[in-house]
Amino acid sequence: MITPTHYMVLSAALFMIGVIGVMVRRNIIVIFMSIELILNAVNINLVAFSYQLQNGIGQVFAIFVIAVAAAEAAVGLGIILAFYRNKETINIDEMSVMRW
Amino acid sequence: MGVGPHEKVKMEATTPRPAFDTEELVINMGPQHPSTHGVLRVVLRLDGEKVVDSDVIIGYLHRGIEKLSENRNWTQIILLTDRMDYIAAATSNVGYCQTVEKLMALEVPRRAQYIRTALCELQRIASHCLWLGTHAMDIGAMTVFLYAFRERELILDLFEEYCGARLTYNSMRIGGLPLDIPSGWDKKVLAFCDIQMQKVDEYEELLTNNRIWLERTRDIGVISARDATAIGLSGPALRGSGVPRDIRKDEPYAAYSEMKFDVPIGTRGDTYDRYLVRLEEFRQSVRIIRQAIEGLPEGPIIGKVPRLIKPPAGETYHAIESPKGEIGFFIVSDGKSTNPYRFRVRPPSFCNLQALSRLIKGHLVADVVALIGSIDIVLGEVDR
Amino acid sequence: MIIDTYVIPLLKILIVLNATLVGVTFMVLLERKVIAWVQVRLGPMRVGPYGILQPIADAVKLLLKEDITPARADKWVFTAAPIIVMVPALITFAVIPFGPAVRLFGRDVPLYITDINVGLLYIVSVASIGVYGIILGGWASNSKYPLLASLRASAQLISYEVAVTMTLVSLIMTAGTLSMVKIVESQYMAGVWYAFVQPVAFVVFFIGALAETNRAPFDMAEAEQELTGGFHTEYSGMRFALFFLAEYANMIVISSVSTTLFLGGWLRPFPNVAALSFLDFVPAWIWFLLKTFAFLYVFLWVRATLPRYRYDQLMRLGWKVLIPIAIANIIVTGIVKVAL
Amino acid sequence: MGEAIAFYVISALILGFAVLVITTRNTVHSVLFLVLNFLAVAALYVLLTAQFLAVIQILVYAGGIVVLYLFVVMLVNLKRPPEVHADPHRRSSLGFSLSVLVLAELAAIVVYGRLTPAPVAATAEGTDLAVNNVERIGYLLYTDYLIPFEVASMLLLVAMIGAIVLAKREL
Repeated sequence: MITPTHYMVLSAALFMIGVIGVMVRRNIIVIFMSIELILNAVNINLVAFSYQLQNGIGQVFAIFVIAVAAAEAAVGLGIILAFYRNKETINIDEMSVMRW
Repeated sequence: MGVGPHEKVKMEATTPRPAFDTEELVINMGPQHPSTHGVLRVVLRLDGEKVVDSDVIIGYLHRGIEKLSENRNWTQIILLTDRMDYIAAATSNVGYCQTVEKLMALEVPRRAQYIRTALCELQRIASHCLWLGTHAMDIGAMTVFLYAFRERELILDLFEEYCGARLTYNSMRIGGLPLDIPSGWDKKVLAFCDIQMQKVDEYEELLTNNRIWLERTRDIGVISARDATAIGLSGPALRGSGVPRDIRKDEPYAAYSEMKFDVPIGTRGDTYDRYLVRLEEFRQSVRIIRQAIEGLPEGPIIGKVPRLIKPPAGETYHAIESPKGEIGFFIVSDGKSTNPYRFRVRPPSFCNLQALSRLIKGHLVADVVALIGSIDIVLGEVDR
Repeated sequence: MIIDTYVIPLLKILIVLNATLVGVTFMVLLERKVIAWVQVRLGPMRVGPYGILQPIADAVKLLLKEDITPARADKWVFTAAPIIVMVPALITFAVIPFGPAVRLFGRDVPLYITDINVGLLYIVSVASIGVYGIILGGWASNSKYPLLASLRASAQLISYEVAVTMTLVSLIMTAGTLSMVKIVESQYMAGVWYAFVQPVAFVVFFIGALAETNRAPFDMAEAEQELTGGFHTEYSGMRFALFFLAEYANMIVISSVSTTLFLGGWLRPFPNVAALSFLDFVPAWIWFLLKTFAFLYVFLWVRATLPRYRYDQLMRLGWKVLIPIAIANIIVTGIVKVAL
Repeated sequence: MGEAIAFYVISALILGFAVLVITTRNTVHSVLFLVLNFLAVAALYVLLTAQFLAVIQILVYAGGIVVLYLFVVMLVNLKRPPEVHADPHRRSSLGFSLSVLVLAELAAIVVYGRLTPAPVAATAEGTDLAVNNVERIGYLLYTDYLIPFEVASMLLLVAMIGAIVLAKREL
């Protein structure tokens, strides 16, 4: 029997993998992808509870999360491209100055 | 004084890099590429898909025809001229023979002049068929390619019947022609003229008002009349820019002075205008062929030519209008030997190719192939 | 019980997959033949009567060819790319209804693998995966022309997906369901094919479909005259064949989808006119195949007739013409729906 | 039983691909694993009878957002690998331990949650949310959550304009 707890453990594990990615990797694209993993972990939780409670609200919020993720990816990747054009690097450690 | 490597380095160092700099992509198009019409090599520097700069590299088909000619006797050279513009070999033959005739002040019989005119115009149609087919193919209209080749095949058949060869004819002799036309040949040529007139309408139906064709060719590779003249363009590429220069009209040779025909010119100088000019030339060529065949005079086909051709000492330049433009021969004879002292060709493809770099600048990769097609080159003639 | 839940679906999957693969290979032959006829040629004539066995010869040739991986290619991605292209094209058939339920051996067997409540979205989403194969194929080859081509292809696919999905939205508004089977049924209820109810959506969908399948006049991703073959330049042998087959499989998918959505799927013409009921002697799935075939023929016809668009013109057409039209169509559909 | 097998297989895939995403050196491979991870998550949604969300996950995430990533990775044609220049002041171990701390916190919540029983038992088979999934979600989106929905659309519009402004060289 699969209970919501199972889904929560899965979600927590995925969340942690995402956090480790953000903390440890220096490639900013990989960091962005780790953030996507974190958002997915949240979505799994939302949908699991939606299933548990037989209530569509969780899924609705998951859709909002996806919309936010899309916006985040678009702007974030735009910033990465602009940064790369100037510095020719995507190493986050070199992004220490807040100006070009 | 040229800029040496040392100065070049300094220049690059002082030029500030633009704030937003993306990497440029260098693409080597050719010499093995489906749309460079042979072994042309174009090195493109691209920004995205936009051509920033280009370098046209030729010479992959160089056979040294000019130098070879200085070691062949005057008749043998005709055979070499076949190998230059192999799409319209008879035109090169005529150009060379007329140059030598001019050097020797030979009189060519009228019948030979008329047949030469008809053959030249047949070659023009054949060459334009090949141009239209490949040009349309480059832009993606694959059916036009086969339609145009279908008609070119008919012309090759006519040539085969006339001289036995389909590509390199060796069909002229200094002072006239080696062969008279076979019986019934003239009827076949006239029948072909009727077919060709219909087929030109068919090509136009597929392309001229086609929206995509218009978008792909209008305002692509515009060259003004002034620039075109300055670069030395000739033929349809020049006339597309609106310069009414046609050697057949301006300095008539063969029987052109007795023919009625118009010289179509463009207005904008873009790829579409060059296309329209060539399509109209199909019709004008058919008109000339009809006049030449219907008005074919009787008489000998070769003038009084000495057994040993040895032009007097002197030099001459003579140009005729090949399908691609002005093909000129500059020949120096020392009057003593049986081969030319100096032999030099002004090939239209080579001169027209000079415009390519200028034309493709700022256009996209897809336009590069359209423009290579639009100026209509034959690498055999460019590299000689 | 076991027969109903496992055996019959598996059999159906087997039949559909095989029929698709055979159909795809013969599609290649059909294309060569149709274009040959347009161009006053004969097309393949040597293998079998009228060249009918040509696909088999092609398959044997491609299988026996050396499978080259360029030295500096990314081997794993290079190998995966053709598979990524092929799989979405095939699994789309899971939701395409070929016909209504028929009685076979005393059982009601529906002529579709499954009917899910998000069928149409499933097709759109699965199709959006296929673009990875093209991007990765071009990237992994480590060659300039394929890279350019794959950038072109992906930009093209993403842009036209928007237009196509927008037309589907107006269609969903008309049909009121996302299930492929119910869309056909609602056309039966309405007594008219949706091509007549949504003509604008139909035209935009068709143009978008041409672009999404990378077919002429939008085939710049594999423009052999410009990019020497496009994203599959470096591929050979069976991996190239997979790219090739996927293109034709996608054509069949798009044709089947447009048949289902706009031409009434398995319904005969004028499904509600009793006077035409003599047409019912033709089985429903034959009608479906006929309509799909007609679509495929138009694909080939267009390819033989039209020149190719340029990359920027294609993007302009997609973003500035098709998407606004599709959105306007949604608004008009909404207004009409509310007004009625 | 079948559900359990499916859950464990899909979970293993999700976690496995997630680990590969953050450990692979080659960024393109990383992006590929991210796609596979998203597809596995979509499969999990199907298991949870959220078909609409599963399809949206594939369509928007796997088919849309990750294509953007791939684009950027391909455009950012790296001359030097980003991981080479490490900041000496950077403490990766600190990041790692922080992550572990977060996991511990989450685990604590889960364990605590385990002690209190779930309010409603899962009875999804044949319920309205499973069968009319699209209708139910659509109804919620356009009634109770209309304003958040419109805000989300505004957000996307702003993001679109922002992305164009950032990526375009000259306006």
